[in-house]
Amino acid sequence: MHAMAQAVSLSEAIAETVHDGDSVALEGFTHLIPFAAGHEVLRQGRRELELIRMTPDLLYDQMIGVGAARKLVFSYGGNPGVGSLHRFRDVVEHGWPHPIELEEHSHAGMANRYVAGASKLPFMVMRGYSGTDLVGQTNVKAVVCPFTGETLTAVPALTPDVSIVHAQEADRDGNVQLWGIPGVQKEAVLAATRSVVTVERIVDQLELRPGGVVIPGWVIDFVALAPGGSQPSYALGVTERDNDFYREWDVISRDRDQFTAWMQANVLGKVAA
Amino acid sequence: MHAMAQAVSLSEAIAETVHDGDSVALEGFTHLIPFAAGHEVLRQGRRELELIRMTPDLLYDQMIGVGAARKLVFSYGGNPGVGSLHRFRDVVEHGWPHPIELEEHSHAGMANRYVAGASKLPFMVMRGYSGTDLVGQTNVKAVVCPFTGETLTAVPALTPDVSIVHAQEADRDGNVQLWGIPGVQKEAVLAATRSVVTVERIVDQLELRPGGVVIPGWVIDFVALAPGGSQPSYALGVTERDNDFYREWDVISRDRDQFTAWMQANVLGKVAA
Amino acid sequence: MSGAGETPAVGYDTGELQTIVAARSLAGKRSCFIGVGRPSTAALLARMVHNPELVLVYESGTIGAKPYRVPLSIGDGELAQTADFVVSVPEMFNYWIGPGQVQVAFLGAAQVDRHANLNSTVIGDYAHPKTRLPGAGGAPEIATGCAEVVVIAPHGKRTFVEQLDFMTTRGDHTTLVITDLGVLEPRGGELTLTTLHPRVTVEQVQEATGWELKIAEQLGTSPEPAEHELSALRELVSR
Amino acid sequence: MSGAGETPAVGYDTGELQTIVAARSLAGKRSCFIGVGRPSTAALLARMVHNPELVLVYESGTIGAKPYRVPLSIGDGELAQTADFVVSVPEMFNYWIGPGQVQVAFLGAAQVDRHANLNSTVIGDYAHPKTRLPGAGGAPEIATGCAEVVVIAPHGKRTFVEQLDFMTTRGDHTTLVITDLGVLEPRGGELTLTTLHPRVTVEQVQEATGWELKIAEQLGTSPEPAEHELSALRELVSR
Repeated sequence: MHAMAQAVSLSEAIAETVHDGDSVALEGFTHLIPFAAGHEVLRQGRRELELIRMTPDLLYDQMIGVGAARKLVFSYGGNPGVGSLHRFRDVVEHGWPHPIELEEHSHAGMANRYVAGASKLPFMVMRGYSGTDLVGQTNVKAVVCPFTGETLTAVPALTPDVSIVHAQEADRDGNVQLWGIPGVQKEAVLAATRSVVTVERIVDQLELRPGGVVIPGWVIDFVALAPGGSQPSYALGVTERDNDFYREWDVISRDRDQFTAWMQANVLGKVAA
Repeated sequence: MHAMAQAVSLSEAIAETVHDGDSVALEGFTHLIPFAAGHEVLRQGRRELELIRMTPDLLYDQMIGVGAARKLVFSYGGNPGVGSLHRFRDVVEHGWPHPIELEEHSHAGMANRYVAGASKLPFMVMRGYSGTDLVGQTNVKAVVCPFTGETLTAVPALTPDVSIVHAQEADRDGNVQLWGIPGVQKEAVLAATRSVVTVERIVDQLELRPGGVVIPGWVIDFVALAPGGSQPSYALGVTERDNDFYREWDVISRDRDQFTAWMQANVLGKVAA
Repeated sequence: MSGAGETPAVGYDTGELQTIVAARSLAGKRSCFIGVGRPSTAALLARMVHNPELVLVYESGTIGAKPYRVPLSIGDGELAQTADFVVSVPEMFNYWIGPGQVQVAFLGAAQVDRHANLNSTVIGDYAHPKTRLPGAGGAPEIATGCAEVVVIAPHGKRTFVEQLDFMTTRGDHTTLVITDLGVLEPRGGELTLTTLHPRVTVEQVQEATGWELKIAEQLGTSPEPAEHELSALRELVSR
Repeated sequence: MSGAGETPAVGYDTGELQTIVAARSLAGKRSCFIGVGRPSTAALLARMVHNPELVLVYESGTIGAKPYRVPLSIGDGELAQTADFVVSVPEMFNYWIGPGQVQVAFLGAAQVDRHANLNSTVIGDYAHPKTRLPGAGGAPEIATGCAEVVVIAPHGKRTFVEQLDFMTTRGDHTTLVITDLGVLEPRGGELTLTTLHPRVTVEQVQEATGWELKIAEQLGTSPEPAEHELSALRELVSR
């Protein structure tokens, strides 16, 4: 049973929750990607992480590229609408900066793994994987319907040590509301042992919005203020997706040295918010 | 693949979708119970129905009491906050007006059965039933987690021939929005072969509300205008729950003759809306 | 937990006392799952007197409901209107109740056995019952999902039975059984009388229990309702 | 389906033609699942020219999105802002895609085999790939959930291969493969060339296909892009 979420600085929230070797899910499906939190994890020098995320995106390209990951659990490793994630490709194709383990799923599989985790069930049942080469490269099993005899696919629960998500706002009790594309953020928080939510702003009272998803403070460990904390992704109604940067990343990330210099100048060498 | 929902009269919607012997789910968890639609089913003289509903409530007390049911699939057969459903008790205890079959579940079981139906999966996995006497009186089976070896409970999908729900509003294309307590209405509609949604009003365009649940017209067969159609239940923001009537029902329904007279005067003898 | 050092009330009835004792059990708790009737009244009283931050959860889907009046049903409009947020019934059971996100559950029952197992299905044989009760509802999964289960029931031999007619709900997580005569707690896997309400005797409780009841060596007495507890309760039910 | 009797356009490129042919395939359809790039452009064009009621579904959770511009990502803000409603990713896959509530899916791929199976995972060996591609994403379950799957891919031997390096997505539900040279359809379980784009020869298509391609006896020709199709497409991409 959690106590009410504590509102702390981002650096404190990360220091309290993320340790070397942890399994860490930073979620946000295109929208509300917690870049600021991920960058803080890197600034604090965390290593050997099992990074979990449906769509690794630029953030995990950065985290993998600086060598923070031991393993990647994912379902789509691309730069949406642009092309490759070059650091992801480099680690898989050439083992740079060091080889990592891959555990690869489909989106439906990852989503249901979070559902199982949020439900505290060991697995969820779905149709999928069968007849594809993914079966041999992942972590799913067959399960037979006890009513119809149909063979379906069982996906194991995801229960990250830490889940980190970004939202538009929290109230002073740490209750969080996000709106727009909600992704799997609620499930990620509920499935995790520890959780951090970064927010654009703190408000006196949440006013429920159309499409608003509330995550109550009593299932969150830490809430940290991080205005603009999902840029170059975005927080609907607060910031805009920086599509130009997504395109620029294709250039920055292509070259190891340029990537390393960019990370030093823009992430690692910066002071925590 | 459904065509877009057709807006028709309630009597036409029921005539087109509900036939003798059908399995029919009229859902609405305390809120938005589709009384007008259920009454129309009775006025059209439907019999031998398999009535499915988490909380039979007054509506199913009425439908069972006039002899429309062959079977009841349910998880809580009480008059909420008042006490017994006397017609339900009478049919179970004394077989009046004729014996019916019972299939009894827990709320969690019924909810997951609708989830399975909406997902077009043959079953869902959950924890529950085991160690209780319900196991011997219902339709669940054991399933073993292929990852952990834990034995869990499998509940079979609910796939009603017809699902009927009530909502606050629809637009002219038959897209529906409901808000307040959403229950299992979306799942019931998605799980069914045919579906009817009755609404308080038709609007030019849906304006999304906080907590609003949208059911698009392309998964609904018929939308019918039925203002006040969930009374004595209610439609949040439009009508109020008639708690006094829930108490009065305890008196009306206690006696077979009084019940029959009341139904004749207030339901069966009335003209369709 | 309350009552001590307060002005004791006079002239209350045993139902009021039971509600007040149940409300006290929610001091310091984060969240409570409640049904209708006395459990709902007790939880609302707890928010008034002991624990204004208590999160009330109803199985209808309302989380953080703050009703002014005791609701007749678990789905009254006021619950949705005052909730922190509202979820679907599948989400309620799968994400909130099953995984134990709600700390305490208040449950009632028609029959309770010595292991705090509950019957809310039938009196008599299932196929040919003497009395058909409403059935399981959310109780079985609430009772295994919530870490602490508090049973609230009237103390009598029809309720506290040697053998349930039907086992609807398992008692594994039950921490307290609060009756109108006293409080039972599981000790060594069996319900044991640990507290008597004022002016109730052990013999009275044994007489109202359908099995040979275990009695705790250190038997406590519930503090008298304080004047402010009783007046808050009466004000609440008069709303 | 379109083009006939219209003023034919001149001076278009093969990519534009491919997009226009893909857009035509959505006439009369209820709903379409789309990713980014050409499929997204084609579906938006379909809404402009052939089917203003077409419901666009993106795996990000936006149902009934009506973007004015071709979105860069499947999660651009405009998609959520213009959607009829937005659902979580688990709901998208479990309630909408898996059960077949979305009629048509547009998919792309790095490799396509003669059974319309797709590879979007790796070129080369999985453990030591020559090129690591993004991976499955939503494709496998979209391809088996939607009743009709339309594959949109550039026609060349690197794409249309005898043997996939990795089978990411099954082709069972594929109804059309639209390339920049023509249209393939499954006939007797194998992709068969049924339509050539204007001025393309069978030999050209065979040369660009990595297996001995079946050719339909009745080989059609795609109607030339109509002026209004091409101008709508160019206006759309210029936004």
